[in-house]
Amino acid sequence: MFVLQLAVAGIAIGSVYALIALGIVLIYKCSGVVNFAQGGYAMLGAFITYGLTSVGLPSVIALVLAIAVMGGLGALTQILVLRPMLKAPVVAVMMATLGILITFRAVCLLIWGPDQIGFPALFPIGAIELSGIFMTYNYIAAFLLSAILCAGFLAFYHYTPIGLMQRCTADNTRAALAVGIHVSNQVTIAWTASAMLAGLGGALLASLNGLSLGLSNIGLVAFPVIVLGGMTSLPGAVVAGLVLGILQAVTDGVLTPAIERFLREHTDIYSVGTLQQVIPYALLVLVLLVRPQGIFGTKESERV
Amino acid sequence: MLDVSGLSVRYDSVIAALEGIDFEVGEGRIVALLGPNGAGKSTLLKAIAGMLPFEQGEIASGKAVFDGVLLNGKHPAAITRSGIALVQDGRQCFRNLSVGENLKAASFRHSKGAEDRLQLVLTYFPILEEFYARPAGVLSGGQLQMLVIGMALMIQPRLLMLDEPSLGLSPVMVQSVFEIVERLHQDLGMTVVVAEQTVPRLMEIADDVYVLSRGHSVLHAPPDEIDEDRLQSLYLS
Amino acid sequence: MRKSLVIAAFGALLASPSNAVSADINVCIWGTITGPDALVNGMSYGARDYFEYLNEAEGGIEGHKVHTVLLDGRYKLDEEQKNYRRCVSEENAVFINGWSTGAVKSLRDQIQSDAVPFMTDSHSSEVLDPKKFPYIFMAGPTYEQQILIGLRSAAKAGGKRVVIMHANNEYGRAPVEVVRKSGAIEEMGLELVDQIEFPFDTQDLTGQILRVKNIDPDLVFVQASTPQMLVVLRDAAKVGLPASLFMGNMYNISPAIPEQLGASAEGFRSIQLYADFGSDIPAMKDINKYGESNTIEKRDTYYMKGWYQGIAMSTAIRNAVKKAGGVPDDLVAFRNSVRDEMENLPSLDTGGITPVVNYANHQGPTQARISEIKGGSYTAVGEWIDAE
Amino acid sequence: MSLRQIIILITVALAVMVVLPGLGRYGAYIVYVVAIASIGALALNLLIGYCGQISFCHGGLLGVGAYAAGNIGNAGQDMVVALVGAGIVTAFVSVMIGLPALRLRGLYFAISTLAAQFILEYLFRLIEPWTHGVSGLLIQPAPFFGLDLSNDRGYAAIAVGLLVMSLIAVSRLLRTDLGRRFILIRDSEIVARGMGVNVARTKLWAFAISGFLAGMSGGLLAFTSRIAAPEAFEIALSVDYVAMIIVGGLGSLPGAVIGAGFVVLLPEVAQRIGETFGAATQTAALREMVFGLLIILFLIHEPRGLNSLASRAVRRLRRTSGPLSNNKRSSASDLEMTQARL
Repeated sequence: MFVLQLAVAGIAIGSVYALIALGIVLIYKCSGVVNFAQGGYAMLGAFITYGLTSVGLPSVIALVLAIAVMGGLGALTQILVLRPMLKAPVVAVMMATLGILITFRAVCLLIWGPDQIGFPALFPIGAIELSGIFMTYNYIAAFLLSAILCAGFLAFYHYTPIGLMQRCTADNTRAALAVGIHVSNQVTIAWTASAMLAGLGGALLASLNGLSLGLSNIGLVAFPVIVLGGMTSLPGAVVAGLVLGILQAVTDGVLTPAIERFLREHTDIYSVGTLQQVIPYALLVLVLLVRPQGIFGTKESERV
Repeated sequence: MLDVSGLSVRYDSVIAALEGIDFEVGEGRIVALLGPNGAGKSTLLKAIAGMLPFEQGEIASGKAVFDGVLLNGKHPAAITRSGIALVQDGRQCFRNLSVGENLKAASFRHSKGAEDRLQLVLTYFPILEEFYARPAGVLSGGQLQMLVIGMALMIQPRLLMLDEPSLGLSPVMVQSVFEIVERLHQDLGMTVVVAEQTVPRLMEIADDVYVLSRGHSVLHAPPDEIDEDRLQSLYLS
Repeated sequence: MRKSLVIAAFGALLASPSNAVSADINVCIWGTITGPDALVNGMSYGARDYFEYLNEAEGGIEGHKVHTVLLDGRYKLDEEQKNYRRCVSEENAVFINGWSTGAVKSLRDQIQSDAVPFMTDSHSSEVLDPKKFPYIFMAGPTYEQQILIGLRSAAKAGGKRVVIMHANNEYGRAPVEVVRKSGAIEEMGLELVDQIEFPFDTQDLTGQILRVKNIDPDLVFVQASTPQMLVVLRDAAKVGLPASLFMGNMYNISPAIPEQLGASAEGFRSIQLYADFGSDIPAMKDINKYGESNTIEKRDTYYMKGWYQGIAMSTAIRNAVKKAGGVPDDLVAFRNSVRDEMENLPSLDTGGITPVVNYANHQGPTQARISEIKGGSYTAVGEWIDAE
Repeated sequence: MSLRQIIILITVALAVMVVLPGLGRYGAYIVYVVAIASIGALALNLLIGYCGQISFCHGGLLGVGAYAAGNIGNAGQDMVVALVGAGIVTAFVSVMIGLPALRLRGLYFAISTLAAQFILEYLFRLIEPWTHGVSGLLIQPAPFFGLDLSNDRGYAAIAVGLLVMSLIAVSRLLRTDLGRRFILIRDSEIVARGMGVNVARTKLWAFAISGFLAGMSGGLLAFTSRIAAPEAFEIALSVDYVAMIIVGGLGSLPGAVIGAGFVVLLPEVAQRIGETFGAATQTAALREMVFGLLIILFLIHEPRGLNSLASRAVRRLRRTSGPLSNNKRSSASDLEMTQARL
């Protein structure tokens, strides 16, 4: 029962991880760029939603508008920052996305201040109790929305012409160019979609967890997710997101107390600290060493 | 039809890959572009197709004109749309996508009559129909070559450029590739440029031969004036 | 060449305007203006505003304008170290007011050797020692004392099993460890059934809260700042634990808690050391007067704390100026004299923000009371309890 | 680095030392903070800029150095012993972190260092006997070669001296076979392997040497701040260091110093400018924004970093001032030039 309750919490958070990670994978597949700013897009999406509700818009309209704004912003960053950096070394591109993250945080700090903000309720407040397991409407909504979005997005990616062009671009840039696909436009589309996913994920997360600048840290949590899933696998990101959400909840609720109980009985050590913060990364190292391409990823060969 | 004059290409702004190339392709002809490895054949084709900027290359001087339209500085997508298809070396296709999706992707920019062209491609290459729903990655080298030529046909080109199509293929496969080139030329009246290192079979079908060496154009002649020995001496010059 | 750029930049930095010269009395404050615990930064603004208020209402201290500098330590150790050096050697501050437990601990020896009076916003027992750290002053009971006050109230209410949750930083873990190892919990007849650490920049504590739920204790004392308390209470509500189970310390009296959590904050208790903003006390009149022509950044109990710290610091400075018959030219002598006067503050009237205090113990007020959220606002339950 | 350049470097360093007594404590503090960061940036540049191994755990490594130096110093050893000890310990940890690099490449390795960073942060908080957990390890001042230099000016002198030594040492190293092998691996591991380079061993050497320098830098940081605490070595610090070497110039020795100066001083300058008008929150936001935007702008417009910008400016000056100029050099040969200069 207890574990089930943990799993419910883990799945809710994990499904949001999946949304955020999807965006990172999408960009990486398409352009080989690792977007460290994804957490920043999530944070900004949540703040814009909040800002729009605070001027009086109903929360659903605010959310839709915010996602649209995020899409535009995603396209804009790709055009203004990433396009001119086509020939830059990988690490410079990584750093540029970190620069975007820093800038976004500063913008939010300037407009909304450093304090934690109560996020408007996107969903009704309250919970269903199912034989002792509490499921808040927030959890249910976040999970359902993430699930629908992930599924919808994957369907879009596999069954529409734009999806096909995205997959072509991700598969082989040279061939895509040769058949007349405007590759850099496809990359812009990937950034747009990715920023929209992040914005929505951010708003969902804020409705679960409240809103502050700390929300941007979700981007770092997403990295173990995408590596575990395989950098290039979208379904992998979804599965890994859920697994990681559950794993963190179980670490907090079961693993840490069990270890600490054991240590307190048998040694002088009293606490193992915040174990859940390293569990994803420890797992990441293990997976990388055993299967560098991730669980669902395909092997890439190094180009000479 | 295609008129390249005084074309020079640099990579990374410093390395000169082509110097002052003149290259002309008349409507309905098959032109052989010969030269040893590294002579600049691929670079010339890429320059025409607008692919250079994606490989740190740029046209330093000279121009390429197709049907009176300047190609310099145009995006590959636009050049493709104007009727030039380049089949790149290394059989560039989407290996994680199905054969059908590969062909579909190639017709995005030319959706009119795509169905008919697809039927045409499948008649030319029955093997593609057989593997239609399988990922392109499972195809053999020869089959892949069929696929990429098929993809090029989906673009509905008036000028088809093939970059070393025979590389790494068995002699039988090479034979059938050139048969197809000939059929395309005969059935559809397509203008074709084929870049190769040395292929006697190509000499039989070509109308015109250009030889490149170390980035320079060293010979332009009808095929009957060229034999193996002359080529060897040109390559070594 | 390589160095000249750096030197040029750094020359520009040194040449940038420093207003320290024109003022007679310099006071330097650093807090978390931006950073993870910015929610309680009212105390930095409060202290600065009190000195500004003195300048406006009384023309400064004994006719000398006070120049206050407010810096942002961002809750980052290196930033706070830098701020300290700027305060002590560049701004020539006669009194410094600094923020985090970690920074004050790392600076405690330097404060000693620099001989500069220092008001710490941290209430860690490890920086309070009139003998070892004669220049460091505090504004109330230590965190350890606050934990004991909280636990005692649980014992009185007939509770037995308690859990302590804390953040994974100096402020969070250290006081809890001191209390646990002291054995004071058992002396009260309580049992510490679990001690749970969580990340300071946490966004989600569902797992930890479920761990608490599994244990089913009589009280959960949380040693954290308001942003984390928001997470704790919110996640408690998610899994059906009442806010009345939880108790926080002095840094959890924030209007943000009832505002953001609404009904699920009802019954939450925390330790109150200073009067609420807007209480009916003499100091509030001064604050309102100051607020007429200035913005008051935060309207909460921490602003009151800052205001009170301003009163204490300025009184010591005033006494030192009076004694010397003017601002001494020698900064070292001035600082030492301020320190002495601080220690000898006779029953200081804090305008009702705290009971009357004296600073012989370097701690100021030692009284606290428990405040509970009732009907959306904090209400005092019970009388002032002396921490000792 | 030519003899002439070494002489210039030492002269500049001596000049800084001569100026030091005239600086306030705050000024001296700024000098040594920049110098210490420069040593750290140099270490990271060796790894990323010269050997091509992207690392996001440099902050954690500095932490290892800080704790190691603190513990050795607190045991009553001379600061020199502590710094060398810290270097050795950190080199060892760095090699451990580098082990996955034998199997992982590029991005995947970069992400594994991200993991290393978080694991180190966690360990700093956990291993109380060595780190004093969240409280941080308080560090007693230690003599330097028996001298008492435990004040801000003394630290500045030590830091600048060590920086000069590190610069010279690294520039010498890059001229050895090992140094050339680093660059080969950066340019292409496959080609390097084809040329008979033992890639695994060479990479581990890069991690060891980089780790040694990082350890010294962290050790100095510990002595100057008198504490080694986990919050000081978080991921944000790693990001700052990557920013330093990229802004300064990947694979450039002067770039490490310039980048460190830029990243350390820019927020401070922005802060001072902000203080003259804005409220504190706006100042802080503005300062972050300037930092973020400048990084992006630099990366777009000057991907080779400030060092390249500076050397081009110098060349332009020379060109206008005398016949020594070489007009034929196109801007494209900058990269070769910077490499030739080293």
